Amino acid sequence: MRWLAGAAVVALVGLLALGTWGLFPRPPVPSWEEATAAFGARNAVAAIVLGARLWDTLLEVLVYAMALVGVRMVLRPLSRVQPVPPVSETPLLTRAADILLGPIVVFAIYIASSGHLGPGGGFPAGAILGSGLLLLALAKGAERLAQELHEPSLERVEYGAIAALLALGGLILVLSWRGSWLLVGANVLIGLEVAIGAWVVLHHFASSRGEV
Amino acid sequence: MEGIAAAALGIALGGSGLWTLVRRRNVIWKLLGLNVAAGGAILFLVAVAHRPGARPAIEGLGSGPAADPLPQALVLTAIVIHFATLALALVYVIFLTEHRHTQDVHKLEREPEEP
Amino acid sequence: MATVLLCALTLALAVFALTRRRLLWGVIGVGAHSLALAGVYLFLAAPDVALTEAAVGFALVTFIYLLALRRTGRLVVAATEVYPLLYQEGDAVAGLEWEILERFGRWLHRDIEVLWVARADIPRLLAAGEADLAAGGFLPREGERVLLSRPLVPTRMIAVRTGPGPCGAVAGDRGQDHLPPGGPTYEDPEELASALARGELGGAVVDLLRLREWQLRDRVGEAETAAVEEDLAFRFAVAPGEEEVHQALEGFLGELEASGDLARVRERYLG
Amino acid sequence: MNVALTGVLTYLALGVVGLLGRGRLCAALAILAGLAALAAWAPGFPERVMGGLPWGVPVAGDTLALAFWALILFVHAAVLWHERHRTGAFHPLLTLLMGTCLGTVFSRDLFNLYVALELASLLSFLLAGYEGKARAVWASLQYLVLATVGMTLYLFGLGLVYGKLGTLSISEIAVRSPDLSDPALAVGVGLLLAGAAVKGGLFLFGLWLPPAHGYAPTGVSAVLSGVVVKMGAVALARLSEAFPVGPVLVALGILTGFGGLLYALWEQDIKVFLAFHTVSQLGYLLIGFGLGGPAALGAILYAVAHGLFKGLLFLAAGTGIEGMGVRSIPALAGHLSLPVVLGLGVGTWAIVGLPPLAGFAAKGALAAGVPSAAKWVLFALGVGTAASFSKLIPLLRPAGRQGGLGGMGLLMGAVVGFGLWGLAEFSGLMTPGAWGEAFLGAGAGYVLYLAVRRFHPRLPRFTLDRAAVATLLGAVGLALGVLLA
Repeated sequence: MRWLAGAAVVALVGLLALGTWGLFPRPPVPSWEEATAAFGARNAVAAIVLGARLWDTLLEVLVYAMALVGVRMVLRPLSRVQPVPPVSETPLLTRAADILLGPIVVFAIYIASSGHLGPGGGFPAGAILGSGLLLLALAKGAERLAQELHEPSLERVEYGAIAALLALGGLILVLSWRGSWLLVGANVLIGLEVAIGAWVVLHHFASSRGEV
Repeated sequence: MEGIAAAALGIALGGSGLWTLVRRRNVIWKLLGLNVAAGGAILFLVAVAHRPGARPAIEGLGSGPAADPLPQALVLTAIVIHFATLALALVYVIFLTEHRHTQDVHKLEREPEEP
Repeated sequence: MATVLLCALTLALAVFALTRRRLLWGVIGVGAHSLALAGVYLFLAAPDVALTEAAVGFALVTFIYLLALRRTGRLVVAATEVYPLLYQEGDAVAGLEWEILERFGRWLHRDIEVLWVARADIPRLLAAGEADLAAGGFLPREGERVLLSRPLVPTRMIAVRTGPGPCGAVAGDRGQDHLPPGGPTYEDPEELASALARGELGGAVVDLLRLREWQLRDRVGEAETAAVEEDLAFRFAVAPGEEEVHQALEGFLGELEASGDLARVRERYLG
Repeated sequence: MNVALTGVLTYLALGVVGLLGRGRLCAALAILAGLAALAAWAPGFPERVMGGLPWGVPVAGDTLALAFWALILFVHAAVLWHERHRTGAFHPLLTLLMGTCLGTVFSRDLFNLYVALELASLLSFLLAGYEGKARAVWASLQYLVLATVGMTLYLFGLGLVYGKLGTLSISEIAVRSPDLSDPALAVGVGLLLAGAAVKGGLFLFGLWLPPAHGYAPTGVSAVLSGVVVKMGAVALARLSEAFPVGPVLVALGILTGFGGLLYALWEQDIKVFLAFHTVSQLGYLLIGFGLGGPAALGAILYAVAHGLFKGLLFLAAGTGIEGMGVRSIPALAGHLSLPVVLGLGVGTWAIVGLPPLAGFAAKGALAAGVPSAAKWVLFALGVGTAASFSKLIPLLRPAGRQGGLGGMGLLMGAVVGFGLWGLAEFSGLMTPGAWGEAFLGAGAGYVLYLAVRRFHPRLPRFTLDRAAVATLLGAVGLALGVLLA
């Protein structure tokens, strides 16, 4: 078994190296500026993710949302009844979280809304916002934060964001609407969805823990 | 040069991750190995998109030839999909640890007591 | 060139992470690897990918791994063998302490993994976070910073005399403190026992349980216990940073003692 | 294109809205919307690039898409009816899954296929683990690990293929008639095939499939085996349209067909048995898709027919298990109610390929399109099918008539209707030769069953480690196969 596994991995790496050998040097990239401008973007990656291949992105957002459904479905019954105390009560962490949260939110909004112009986009924005929420949760205690962020309404916002994204997909893909406001809208919706999702995952992972 | 180095790194990461996957017995170790392997595959795609001396595919950012934007866009999708799968897998690991009290693949593979 | 160096660093971090024994270090290593990977993307003219990798691949993935570990992580126990507290039976582990550890693991919803190591290595493993607990024939010495659980099995250090010659002890063991100057030390209790059996030594400073084990297996013949050195007890030792585990262990052992299970287990193994 | 896309988007949106409440109503509305969309684009539509050039996703409404849309909507309706008592997230998730499948079958883009397959499998495993049993969750986890291996392989392959050809569109690749003697392309195509094979649950690649399908809730098993597994086969079919890998696909099909049968022959857990059988039936599809032309059309028909009768069999078996509380075939014998027995009987009759039901028509259509050497392989597979299904004969003795048919009635009607339509459509089926061959195969299968039932060989169990190594070795084998072929 050990030899077989080793042989499989080595053979795979060898084949990949053999294949890669034929790829270089790389041919030049065809020009893309016109196509990008047609979508109202300057960042070609954003034009693809939110425009030409919005269909892939919609499916990907659904993958993400379904993973969240799974997290909720499996972890909710496992959640402990007793509240989980904050990791640390030190005022320093609380202060730091309070001070940092503002810039984090601003940065996330900036990244989401300018993703079609420069590097950025909804996914990193949402992930950054979600991580900021985790920071806050560490300082304040996950349960207290969870009470402040009412989960059922979060869930409604999340599904609403996905439905809106699907509608936006209809506008862009079926009716061929173009314009930078569509891209900003898509990025903000994706960012919202991802941030809520990141928070849900982290919160459920953190609060449904065992005795230690 | 950079492209070849990155492609080689991607392949090496793929190999070491898959090796971890097949050799470790703990499920979380396996997932870590997969994490590294998937990262290698993603890096490989970005390496394919790269051109020597290329600038990012953003209009008005630098001059000269740009990198191919399509694989980069695909990679964004792949990263998120991988994260979602991983989160779900870890949730299942938590569930199994709770119900079967182990993360060892060999122990998990024995039939559970419950029907 | 910078790209190539960064690639090498990324690979080194990945290999470092995947070859650790402790999962926590693996997760931290993979996190660092992801961050380096984001740097590689930046050099490959893919700023979007770099940003996403840093935010999702590094931050979120590391967070959920750490949270999952906190939820499910295994307890690593560094131990030396001593019958009947903790010993190997074929591939499996058995003994009084093992029975308690197994129940503790179930109570915590954690897997228990035993690392069999030399006595002298245990403090280093605990301090480096490579192990959470120490068990088996581990009797902490002065100056070793560990959190001790309540006593499980009383014992004492004794000096055994079998004939003329120097007195030996296990390296790093409590017995070393009572060794006359110049006495040889051995990595492994087994080596000490063989040296004693070969007649290289005239005696040893060990704990009572070890002596009983040797006598049961006929490793020492005509032994005189020369002097009672010190009264002690076998107990679990928790790594200095793991207050949570220590509290949980104390709570668990308290429950076990109150329900009488601890006494029953002790009865079964020690008679 | 626009109508079909709107249909899929509506389906998905109704699934998401259903998660907030009224899941069953949303599912019913989604089916209606899907039917309306299907009726609107019915004869098919030519390939169009969704999202526009140069980066858009090409889609086309070809025969394959048309047939699968009909199958998906029908099976969804039957399962919705059968599982109408379920509340919560069940029906919305099912709606999303079916919507994803609708989107998968018209996609003609390598990366889009991968994303769609990923979503479909994630949803199927949420549904499989829906009841929260440790065994189903372990099966799902195994699957997730193997699927991620498949995804990694697929992405490496995608990098190689895209790096070489600079496009992901299946039609465009086909137009360029790629040369597979180039190692970069050959390895890339091999890895793409391996990734799709993992998703499709082929033998040696998808050993996650039998436990995962076997331990899922009743309606979910029916949908998974009937529809979702075939998405992997669809992806393989698309790959074979793009690259000249027909022979590799046929070899894979033969391996899958006989490998699945080998395990099905002695399996005693009824649902795991049916799941292994699904693996073996994928062999038919791959052989058909690999040979192409009329055989591919036969494979599409067989996919639809199999979706109907395997769905029926799973619904019947699941209803029987729920009523009895046991899963093994001998323990179930003589305790099943009349509707269950009827469902099992019709399903078995159809899957063995006896006239005049759907299996006969579809197998006939497939056999008509293949060369004579392949006919013998198909005949042998049919004999094996009959042999393994002979195990179910003791179950066909009803012990009462309580309970209704539920969704089984719908599927039963479809199995009969499809069969009669096939008899009318394909003139070659109304001959004594064809009928005789069908009964001869079934008889030979029964004799084979009598011969082998006393043996209890210890087949190797596929643990997670073994399955992972098998997948990696399979990928290496496929890459080498494409390289050397």
